[in-house]
Amino acid sequence: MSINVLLFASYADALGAPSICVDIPADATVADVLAAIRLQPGAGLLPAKPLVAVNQKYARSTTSVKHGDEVALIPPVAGG
Amino acid sequence: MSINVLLFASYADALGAPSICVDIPADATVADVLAAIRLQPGAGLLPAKPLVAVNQKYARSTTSVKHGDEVALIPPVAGG
Amino acid sequence: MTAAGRLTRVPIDASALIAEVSAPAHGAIILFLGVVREVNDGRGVTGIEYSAYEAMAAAELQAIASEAATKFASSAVVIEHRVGELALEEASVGIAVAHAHRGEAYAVSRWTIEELKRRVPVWKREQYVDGTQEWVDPSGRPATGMSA
Amino acid sequence: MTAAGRLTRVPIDASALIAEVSAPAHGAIILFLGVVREVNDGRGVTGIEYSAYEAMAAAELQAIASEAATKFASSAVVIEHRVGELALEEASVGIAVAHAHRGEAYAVSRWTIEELKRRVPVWKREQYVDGTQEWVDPSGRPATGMSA
Repeated sequence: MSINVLLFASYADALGAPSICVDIPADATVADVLAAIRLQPGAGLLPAKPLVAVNQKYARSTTSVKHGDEVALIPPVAGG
Repeated sequence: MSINVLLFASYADALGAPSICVDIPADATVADVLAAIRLQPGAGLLPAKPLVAVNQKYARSTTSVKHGDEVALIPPVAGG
Repeated sequence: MTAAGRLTRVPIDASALIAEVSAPAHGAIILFLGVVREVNDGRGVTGIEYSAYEAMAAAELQAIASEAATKFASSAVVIEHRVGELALEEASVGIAVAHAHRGEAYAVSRWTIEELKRRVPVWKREQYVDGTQEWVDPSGRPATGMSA
Repeated sequence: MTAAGRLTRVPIDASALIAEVSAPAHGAIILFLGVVREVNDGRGVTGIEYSAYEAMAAAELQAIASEAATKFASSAVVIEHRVGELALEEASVGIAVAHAHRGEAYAVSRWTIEELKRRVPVWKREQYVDGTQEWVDPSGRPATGMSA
């Protein structure tokens, strides 16, 4: 299946877009999403283990990702 | 010499006035002022050792009191 | 560096205090407000009258602001204490502090209010729902045994 | 009990935040403002652009306010984080807390800002006096090695 991954701040700059579409297996996890992103141009600028949110909650690499989930890469936060 | 002593809040209520005039020796100290105040009607309501300020600074019982000094009894403060 | 302490008879203006400490060098501003609340020591309060040894209180407020700004280098501190009759939810004291960093700003703010409560000659007479009123002694002892 | 967290695109109104947490049960109100300062890590800053994962940031801000109001019982907490282009001395975040007592109010305020900095997905790009700009990584690592 294909899934849209939201990108922000320095990560959006690195990959040159506010979101990218990647192909992942049907029973995928966050780790699969990250592996797919690694294949994209500019992904070399990302850290080894970027934070990921699934449906607006921080996720682990083992968190499952289903069709329709909202997935986002979260750069180091700098609010306040 | 006679000296005017400022009173505030509960102490002014106790002695029934915002200030009282007391007689003290010429080479007096804060302790002498307190002893003179003890003779005033209502002074029994004061604590054993009320705080005293001389010229707007907290004083000790040994602080000297000269003619023209501004002397005040300071009830327990309750600002803020 | 800004360091000011004073008494006021008019309502404390939070925005004005914030503006007074604001400067391009500061990354954090903290405003503390002490406000009249409806209950103290279990008794219903309807209002508080604040009075002060005005000349000495103003001098102590200024001294505390200056000491705070020195003790925590490069901080800005403005203190206002109100006197007169205050209703519920009105602020009796406002302390605005600013510092490059928030850790120091919190420390300055806390130090300033504790110091104010320890040494500024201000007194409050609480008015209670039952119509009585009493001078408050924060030490917990009755101020003089009198209840006017 | 008041507990609200949200993003805003307009300047943070300190007085409005204070009014929002004010209530007769509270004796202490603390407003924390994080403001844009002219220097960061030794570099001259002229302004900061804040951006956010808006839906998640708003949800996290609301969650932090609710957690704070629960963790420190009977406190009121309102958090506003601004996004967009900010000039020097403008507030990026405002946190108003109220509690019966000041000790708890300071604790709530401090906990809330630290939690916000730890988990709310907001980013800032600093603009420097030399015309460059850079995403800030508070962990000290370069965000991606990129400098746009």
